Amino acid sequence: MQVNENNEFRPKIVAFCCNWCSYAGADLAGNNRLAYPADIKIIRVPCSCRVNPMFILRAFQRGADGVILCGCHPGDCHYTSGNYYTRRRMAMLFSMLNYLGIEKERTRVEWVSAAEGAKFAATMQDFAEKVKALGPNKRLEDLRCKQ
Amino acid sequence: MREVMVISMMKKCAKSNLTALLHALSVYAPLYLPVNGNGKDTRAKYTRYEDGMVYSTDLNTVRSAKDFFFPQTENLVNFKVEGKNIEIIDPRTEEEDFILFGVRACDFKSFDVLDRVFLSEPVDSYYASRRAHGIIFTMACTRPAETCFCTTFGINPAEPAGDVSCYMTEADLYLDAKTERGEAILAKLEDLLTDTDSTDIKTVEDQKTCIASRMEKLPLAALSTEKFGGDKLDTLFDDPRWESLSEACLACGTCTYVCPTCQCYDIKDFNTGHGVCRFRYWDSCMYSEFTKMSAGQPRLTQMQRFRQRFMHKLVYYPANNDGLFSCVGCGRCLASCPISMNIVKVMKTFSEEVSDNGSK
Amino acid sequence: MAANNRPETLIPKLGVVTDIRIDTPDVKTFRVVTPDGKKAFDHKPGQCAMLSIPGVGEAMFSITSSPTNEEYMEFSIKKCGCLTDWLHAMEVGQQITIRGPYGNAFPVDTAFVGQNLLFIAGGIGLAPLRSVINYVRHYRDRYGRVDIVYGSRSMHDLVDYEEIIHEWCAEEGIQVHLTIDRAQDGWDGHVGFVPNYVTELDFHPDCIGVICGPPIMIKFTLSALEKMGFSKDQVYTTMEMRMKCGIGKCGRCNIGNKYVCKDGPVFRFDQLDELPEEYD
Amino acid sequence: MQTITRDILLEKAASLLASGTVNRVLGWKKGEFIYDVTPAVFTNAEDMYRHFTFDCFCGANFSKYLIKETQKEGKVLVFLKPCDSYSFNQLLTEHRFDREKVYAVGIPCDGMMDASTVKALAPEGLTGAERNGDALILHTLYDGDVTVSYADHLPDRCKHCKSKKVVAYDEMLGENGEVTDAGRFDEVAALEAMTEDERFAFWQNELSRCIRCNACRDVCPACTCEKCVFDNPGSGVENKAISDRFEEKLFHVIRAFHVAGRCTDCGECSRVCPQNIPLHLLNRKFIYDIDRNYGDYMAGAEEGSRAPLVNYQIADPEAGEVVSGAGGDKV
Repeated sequence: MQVNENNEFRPKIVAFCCNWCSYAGADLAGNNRLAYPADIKIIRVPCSCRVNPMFILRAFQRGADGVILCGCHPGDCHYTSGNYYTRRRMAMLFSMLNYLGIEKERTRVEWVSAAEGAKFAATMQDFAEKVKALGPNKRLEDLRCKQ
Repeated sequence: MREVMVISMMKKCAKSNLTALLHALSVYAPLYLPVNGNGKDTRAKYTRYEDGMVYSTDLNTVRSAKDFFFPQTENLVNFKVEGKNIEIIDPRTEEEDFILFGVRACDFKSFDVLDRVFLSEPVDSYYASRRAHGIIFTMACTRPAETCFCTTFGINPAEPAGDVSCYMTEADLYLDAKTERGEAILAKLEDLLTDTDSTDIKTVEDQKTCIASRMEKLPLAALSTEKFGGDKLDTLFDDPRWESLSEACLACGTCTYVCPTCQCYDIKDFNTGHGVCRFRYWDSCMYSEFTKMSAGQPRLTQMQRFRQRFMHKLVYYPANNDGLFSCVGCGRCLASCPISMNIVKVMKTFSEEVSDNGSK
Repeated sequence: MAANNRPETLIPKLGVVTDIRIDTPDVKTFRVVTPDGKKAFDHKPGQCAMLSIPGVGEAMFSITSSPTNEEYMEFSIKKCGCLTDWLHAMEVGQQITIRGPYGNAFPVDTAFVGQNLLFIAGGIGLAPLRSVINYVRHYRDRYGRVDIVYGSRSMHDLVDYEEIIHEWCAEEGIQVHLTIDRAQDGWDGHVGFVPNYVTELDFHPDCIGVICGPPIMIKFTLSALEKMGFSKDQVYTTMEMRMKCGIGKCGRCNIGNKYVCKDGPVFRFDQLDELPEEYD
Repeated sequence: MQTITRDILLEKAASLLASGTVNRVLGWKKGEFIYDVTPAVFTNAEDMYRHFTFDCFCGANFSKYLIKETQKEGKVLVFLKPCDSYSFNQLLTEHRFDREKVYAVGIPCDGMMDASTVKALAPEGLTGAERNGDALILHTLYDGDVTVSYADHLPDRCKHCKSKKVVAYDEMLGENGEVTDAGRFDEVAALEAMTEDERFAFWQNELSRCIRCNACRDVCPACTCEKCVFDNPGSGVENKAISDRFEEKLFHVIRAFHVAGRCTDCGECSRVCPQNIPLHLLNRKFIYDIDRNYGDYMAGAEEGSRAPLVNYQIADPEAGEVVSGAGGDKV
C-alpha cells in the first residue's frame, strides 16, 4: 500500500498479463494514450496458465492490495487450452481465498485480447477503484515486509 | 539459575479471589497463563492474560512453556544493504519482566535442560535475557495423566519449584515462594493473600502425599532409564531395533515442536524488500534437510535421523550434562505423534532383552 | 541496541573484502579486514569463521591465513553452493559479515611442539592446513622436520600454487611433495592419487600426521599411514558438517556428544573412533 | 453384517503368509495405551500374534506406506478401509506404486476413533477403552468408567463419512458398504454462510495455531512429491517456521490447492494435526466447489479418472461467476 501527498490510499496492484493477448492489449492502451492507474504493476507471463497460486499469494504477501490476471479470451489461447485451465484454477483459488475471508474484489480474472486496449484500460481503472474502496490488504500481508 | 530459599513462608488465597489475584499479577507484569482455546481446539494454551480470562486447570498446555524463552521464530539481526555496503542492526528492545503462571514441574525442569545449552559459554544472550526476566509460578499436578512419566527422570510433580510453587485445592490456592523474587512478588500481593497455619500446611502436605501415590499408580510409573545414559553409546547405536522403531516415522516435526527440551534451530535470511532480517526458528533433526549441505548429506535415512533424536535425548545429552536426560516426561509427544511412536516406546523396546529373532 | 552489554555471538561484525585471488577455476582466496582496516579477530590455526552475505546465507569457512598474519585474514573458498557462488561473484570492496573464531584448533602449542610434522591435503583440503603450515613456518625452530603431501585433480586445481612453489618449496627443512590425479602437459611432477603417493613416499611414523581432504581420500590415506606404523592417536584431521550457529547450540553438527563447531573441527582419529560411526 | 475382529484379520494374514501369497503384512501394532497404535510391517505370523492389533483406534491410512513398501522384494498385504481404498486408487491413478506387489484386503468400517478425539473425552488419565455396539466405555484414572455414544463422538471425518464402500481390493472381508455422503459439506456451507469478517476471524483463530510441523503434509496420501516445494531452499517458501501473519496460511492454501481434485477426503490431515486445526475443511471446500461447478467428482472412486483441475470444459463458468456459496458476503 502507498499513500500520496493528500494522505489518500493508493492501492498497489499486480496484474499478470499473458504475453500474446493481454500484454499486447496493455501496449495498445499505451499507444492509444488511454490512461489507467499508475499503481498497476504489470508482470508479463508466457500464458495466463503460467501463473500458479503461489504467485498470487506471494504478491499479496509482499504488499499487493489486489491481484488481477489477464489472458486471451477462452478459445483464443496461443497454446490452445492454457486459459481454460487458468479459468478453473483461479476460480477455485479465489473461491478458497474468499472462504478464508479475503474480499472477493481483491482478485479477478479478465480476458483481454491484443485488440482490446480500451478494455484493458477500463478494466484496470475499474479494478483499481474497487480495490481502493476496500482499503489496504491487511489479511494476506507479511508483517515483515511492512516498511 | 537462581538461589533456592530454604525457609518457606506459604501464603494462601481463597479461590473466590483467584480472578483478583490474576488481575493483580497482570498489573505487576505481563501475565501468561494456560487458558482453554475457543476454536476447534479447546485444549489449554498459554495466553496473555486479559480481564475476564479463566485459568485452565488442564494438566498441561498443548505447546510447552519453552516458547517463552526460546520462541519458535525470532529475529536475530537486521541488515540494510546498499551497493557494496552493509549496515548491521540489532533489533532487540529492552526486555521486561513477565510472569508465567501455572507451569508444571516437567516444564519447569525443561528450563534447566535448555539452560545447560543456551547459558553455557558462549551464552545465548537472547535466551538469557528472557530467562532473567521470566518470573515463574509453578503448579503442582493433582491429576497426572496416563501419559505422564516425569518421575522416571527424577522430577517430583508435587514440588514443582519455580519462583513460587502453587497448590490448588477445592477452596484455596496456596502459594509457596521459593526464591527472593517470589517473596518480593508475593509481598506486593499482600491484600489478596493470607498467612497459613498448621491446618493449611497439613492440607498441602496431604496433597503432596496424594500426588505421590497417584504417580506410583500411573501406567508408566515403572519406566526406567537404566539402559540409557552417557556411557551407553556402544550398546545402543548399532542396535537393529532402530529400524523397526522408525519404519513408520513420517518425518514430520511434531514430536520436536511440542517437546519442551528440543532446542535445535535453523537460521535463515528473509529479504523484506527493504532490508534483510536474519531470523532463527525451530528446526527438527527429523527433517531430511537438517544436516544437508552442499558437500553431501550425512544422515541419509529416516532411521538415522530418528535415532539421532532419541540418542541425543538419552545418551549424548546426558554425556555432556552430568547424566541429566534431555526428556522431562511431560507426555506431549505421546499424545501428538501421528503414528504414535515416542520416547516411551523407544525406551521400553531397548529395555527388553533382545528377543523375537533379534530384530523386533 | 542489545538489551544487555554482553557481546552477542550470533550478531556478526562487518568485514570488507580487500583482495580476491583466483587460485583455481573453482577456488578463490578472499582477503578480509574490518571497515577500519584491521583484522576482525585473533584466531588459532585450524579455527573457522562464519561468513555471510545478508539475504543469501551464512556458512562456516576455515581461516586459511596464519594467526601470525596480523594485518588480515584469508579464506580460500571453493564454489559449490548458493553462498559460495555469490562470494565468487563479489568484487573487491564488497562488505560481508563475519563472526568467530569458532572451534578448537590444531595443538600447535602443545602436542605439535618439538615434533616432526606430516601434512597431507587433497584439493580444497589444503585450506585449513595452510594456516597451520604457515604458523609452523613462522615458528620454525619449535618444530622438527616438516613434510607436505598435496594433491589435486590437475595442476590447475592446486590451491596456493604460487605460495607453495615460491615459499614453501624454497624453505629449508620443509619437503613438499606434489601430485596430480592424471598426467597432464606441462606437469613433470608426480602423478597419482594422494593415498598411493603417501604409500610410495613411505613415511616413518616418527611424526604427527595431519590429513584434510575429501572423505574418501582421508579414509585411504589414514589406512596407508596405519600400514606404515602410525597409530590413530598421532594423526589429526579437520571435519566438515553443516553448521548454523557456530557455538554448539543449534544442534546441526551434533555427532555423538560432540558438536563439530565447538568441540571440533579438529579431531584426532582415536577421538573420532569414540563417536558414532555416522560420518566417514 | 459380519464384525471384523482382530482374530479374523490375523487368520487371514497368517494364511496369506503361509501360502506365500505375501511376504509382509502392513498392519497396526499395539501400543502402551488403547489409542496409540503404530503402523508396522510384520514378516511372520508369530510377531503378528504378539503385536498386531485391530480395534476402533486403527484409523491410520496405510495407502501412502505402499509407495515405500512396494519398492521392496515380494508382495505386501494391506488392509484397506473404505477411506484408504480411495487413496489407494488415487495413488494408482498417479502411478505411485506397483499394483502387482500388493495384496489388498478390503474391510468394512463404521468409523474410527483417534487419539485426540478420545483423549478429549477423558483428558486426565485414560487407561483403556472398550467398544460394545454404540457404547464406548472409557476407563479413567480419576472418574471411574465413563460411557459415551460411539457414533456421537467420532471425529469429524467419520461422523460425516463420505463412503462405506471399499473401492479397491483383491478380497473383501465382511460385507461391503455403500457411498454415504453424510452431510460432509455441512460445515463448509456453514462457514460459507458467514460474512467475510467472520470467516477471516475463524480461520485466523484456527490457522494461527499452526506450528509448521508438516505432519499434515507428511501423512497426506496425495502429498507424494519427491521433493516438496516447501523443502526446496530455492523456492523462496522453504520455511519450516511460522512467521508473522501469513506464512502458515500460504502453506495451507497452497497445500490444499495442490491436492485439490486429488484429495480423497480421508481426513488424515485433521487427525494428525497436533494443534487440532480442522484442515479437512479446506480440502472439503475445494471438493464442494469442484462438485458444484464442474460436476460431481470423487478422487479415487475409480482408478484412472482425470482430476478436475487438470481438465476443463469449454462451458466452464468464469472465475467471477462460480458458485462458491458465499451467502453471507456484503452486498
